[in-house]
Amino acid sequence: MRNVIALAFCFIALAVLAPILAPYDPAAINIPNRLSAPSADWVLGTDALGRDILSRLLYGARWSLGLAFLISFLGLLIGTVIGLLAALGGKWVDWFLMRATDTFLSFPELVAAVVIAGVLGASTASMIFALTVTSWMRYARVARGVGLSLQSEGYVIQARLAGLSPLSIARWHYIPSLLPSLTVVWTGMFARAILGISTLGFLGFGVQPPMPEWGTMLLDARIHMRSTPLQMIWPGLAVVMSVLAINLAGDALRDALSERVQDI
Amino acid sequence: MLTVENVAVRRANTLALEGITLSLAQGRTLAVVGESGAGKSTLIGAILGLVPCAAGEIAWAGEPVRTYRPSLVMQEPRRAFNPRLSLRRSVCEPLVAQGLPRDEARLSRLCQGLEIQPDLLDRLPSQVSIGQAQRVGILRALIASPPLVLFDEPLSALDAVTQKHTARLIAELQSEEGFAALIVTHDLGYAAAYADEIAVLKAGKIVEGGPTAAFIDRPQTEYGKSLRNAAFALGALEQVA
Amino acid sequence: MTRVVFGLFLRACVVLTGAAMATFALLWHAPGDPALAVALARYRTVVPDAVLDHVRAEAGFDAGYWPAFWDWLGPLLRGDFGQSAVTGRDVWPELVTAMSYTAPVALLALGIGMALSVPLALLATKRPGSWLDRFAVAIASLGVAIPAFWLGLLLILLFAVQLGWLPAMGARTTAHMILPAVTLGLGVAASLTRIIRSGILEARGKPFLPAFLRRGVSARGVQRHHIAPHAGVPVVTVFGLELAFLLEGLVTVEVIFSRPGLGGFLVSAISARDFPKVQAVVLVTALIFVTVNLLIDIIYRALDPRIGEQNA
Amino acid sequence: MTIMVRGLSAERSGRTILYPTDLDIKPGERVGLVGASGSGKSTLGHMLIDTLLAQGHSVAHVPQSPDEALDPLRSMRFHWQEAEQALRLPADTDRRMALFEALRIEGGDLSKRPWGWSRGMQQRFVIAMALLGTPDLLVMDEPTSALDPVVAAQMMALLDDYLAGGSTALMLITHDLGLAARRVSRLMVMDAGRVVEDAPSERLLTAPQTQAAQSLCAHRNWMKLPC
Repeated sequence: MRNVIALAFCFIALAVLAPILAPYDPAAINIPNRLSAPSADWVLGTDALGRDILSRLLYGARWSLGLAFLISFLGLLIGTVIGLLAALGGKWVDWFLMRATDTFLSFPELVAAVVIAGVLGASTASMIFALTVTSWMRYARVARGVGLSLQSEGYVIQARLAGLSPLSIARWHYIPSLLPSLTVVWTGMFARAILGISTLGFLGFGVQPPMPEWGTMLLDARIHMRSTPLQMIWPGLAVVMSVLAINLAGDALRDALSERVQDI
Repeated sequence: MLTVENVAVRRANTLALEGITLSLAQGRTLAVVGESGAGKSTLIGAILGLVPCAAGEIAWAGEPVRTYRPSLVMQEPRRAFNPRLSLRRSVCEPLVAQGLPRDEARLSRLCQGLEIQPDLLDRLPSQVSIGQAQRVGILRALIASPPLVLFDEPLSALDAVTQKHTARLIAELQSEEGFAALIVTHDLGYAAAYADEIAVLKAGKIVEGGPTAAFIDRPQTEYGKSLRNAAFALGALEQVA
Repeated sequence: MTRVVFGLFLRACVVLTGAAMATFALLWHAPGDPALAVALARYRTVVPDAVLDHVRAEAGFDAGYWPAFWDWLGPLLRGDFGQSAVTGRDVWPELVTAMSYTAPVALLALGIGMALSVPLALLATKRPGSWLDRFAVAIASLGVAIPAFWLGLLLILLFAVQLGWLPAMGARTTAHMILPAVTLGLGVAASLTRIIRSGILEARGKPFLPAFLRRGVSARGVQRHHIAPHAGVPVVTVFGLELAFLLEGLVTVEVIFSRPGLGGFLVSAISARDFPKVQAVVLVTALIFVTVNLLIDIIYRALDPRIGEQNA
Repeated sequence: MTIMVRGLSAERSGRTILYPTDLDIKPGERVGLVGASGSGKSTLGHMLIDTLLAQGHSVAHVPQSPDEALDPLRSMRFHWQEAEQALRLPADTDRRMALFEALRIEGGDLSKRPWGWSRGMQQRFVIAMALLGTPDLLVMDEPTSALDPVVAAQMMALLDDYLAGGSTALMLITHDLGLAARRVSRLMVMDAGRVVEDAPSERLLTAPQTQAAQSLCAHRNWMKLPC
């Protein structure tokens, strides 16, 4: 548990400290040095335009992790509001919002994101929009489920009978019960967002060059796969390591929470 | 004075309750006895305003019951408390909600009456026994001095000895505080020992009702008789020569 | 049961209608003048305004939102997906061709996933916490973290470029199917292993199992007749997720293997802004996805009727 | 043959929840095991069953709730046939009907799954399965707590009639001395993981020795009524 969280924090630290750690400007083109193998000067080698891969990887963490955080957090906000409205808004609001959720789930999320980002035109903004509108549904389902079960929970009924205001009931009883399960969903969606950003980048619908983003780097590297295969390894490894760290942190969190629930 | 007149409650196209008429005066105890599925919990929900009535009137002193903030003691004591909050916080919730001052003297008097050690309130619900949790549940129900307290199977999660002990504590507090108690239970023994009146609920209707002694002595309906016989057969009531 | 199935069917119809509306709204609000894009793609040169107006009227772009929506929906309901905005050829036959390349790969991938995950999960749960179990969990965690396109590129690098055992690009022979199917199959196997494993562990904790052993039922009988069904029921529901995973993977995997399947078809249609093709892929995918999920819901309720009764 | 076990004990996470206990139960004897919640009664019941099964005795256990005895995905017929096969008994409709009639569940639809039956009927079905092999000992853990009083009283009466005169011994585990006192001839009182008192019912009810037994006796019913 500790190790996994430490690993996840390491990635975040690398992203934050990129300007200090990166040996070169990630956008500095150096044609004479293109496609050079790893060496003392260029630890991981250079790409087709002679840019330092290590520097691009470090700056790329800012894009991949930062945007994934933004996207999963926006999804969390939208989904929680929709889910709670469905749980508490009465039969028809619930029906409408849940059918809307089903509609968004009627399509594999990442494929929908590819279509939306592609149709709206390849740019970072349309990528953020596309990944956000396809990422709120799980939060909504979880929030609705917890909301509905809380409504018949003894302590919520007691609070209502005591005459506690709806705001206080939300503050003291709903939000503390929702947070753990939503956090677990959030870690999963954070990891999915990293995968989504790199997939869209790889297809050319995401972060646009010359910004260093892991998926876009893979797209560039793919062309020179036969001559310099190592170029292709690093960005992929970065994606896998960060997704793995976040997923494992999420698993550990879920186990810790379910143990606490069992204690109760 | 609680009056329930000709109340009906609809649940998924069938009547969960029909033609319910009851009355309960200040300081008195009414037991509603019946088996699971008879509509006991629905009746409590209707009185508390949690379940809408399809017909009939429910009032306390001629006004809606909700304005008097009746309180409820639940069957599962642990589930009645937020697992993340200390028992003290939950107990004081009615006072906070209704803007009442926290009367430490009253709190410690009630704690004494319910045999609750003061430090117990600083624990979480998961850190106390079920019997203790139920006594704290009763404490919360009484803290804001409501005129009416509803008990939904208050003893069925407890073991036989704790049941009798808790029932005695409730009765003692009732004579001090003077609240009206409506007890819903499947245990005719408990009703016989502590209620002034008994109403028998079966399939959403009251099939028999009246003073406790008269009912135990001579139930009028077949169902009433079978309830009474079962209480003897299971040792809840005992005949002595 | 009939009522439940009918209710689920109605719900699927509502969802599909919603999906159609969302698709139309997206394409309608797409930036740029769609007529200009179509004309540029079709004539490959700058065209006079008269031609643009013609294209606009032909595609129904000049009507308002709702008239255009109904004009769009009518032919779709009759199964007419219209013509490509670029080539002018019917979309439907091209779509069928694309699906004929995609379906075998998807099925093969699903087969590979099942063939790997079921034995691995069974071995892992023989002794929970053993090195084998930890190994299975680690492999599965790694598997779900690898983006399909990167795994595909690594496999190309190893088996096509370095070893030269398998062909990588195109779809001429059956051998061309192997690498893409393995790429997707490994991902399916990883997520299925996790789910089957936790399903078995959860089924083993059911509170009624000790009573069966005390009644004299053999451990084997309990395993087969009581643990297996309880572990199996949740796995059924997961196939919807696996289908989503496959479709998501296909988009990139078909691109890197240059397969003319549904995924490649979609990506090239988006890049060419050929909206009739895009909407055809989107709606057919939604139809398949919703139908499969409807079937899963029905099977799930047939296996464990308690769920149906609770919802009804 | 008298059932004898020696030195039953149990620990949970390093804490002793059952101290070494010896038990002798004569054929056809009715024993009540009574104690407050958490005194270790159910643990003793489980240990007793598992030990006797390991010794090759024919014993049966009826858990507190039918949810702990029946698989919700399997039909009642499947449960019954499985129980017959486990005891290596040939399928016998007459024997089944005799048991079902004795427990008044002959009207139950065997093709349904457990939740298609009422809880009272489920509980009696579990008892019928337990009686199938005419066991030397039947252990019932809080048999009435999941049932409504009328159904519970009926079930106990039917069981009494069925067991009368047979050689099957009964151990009734309950927190309710009032219930046990009416059904058993010998009472064992448990407190904090130990059997603190073991006496014929009459003697224990009139002259309880330990504090645990005294408390149980004092609270064994709600009211005493003159005949």
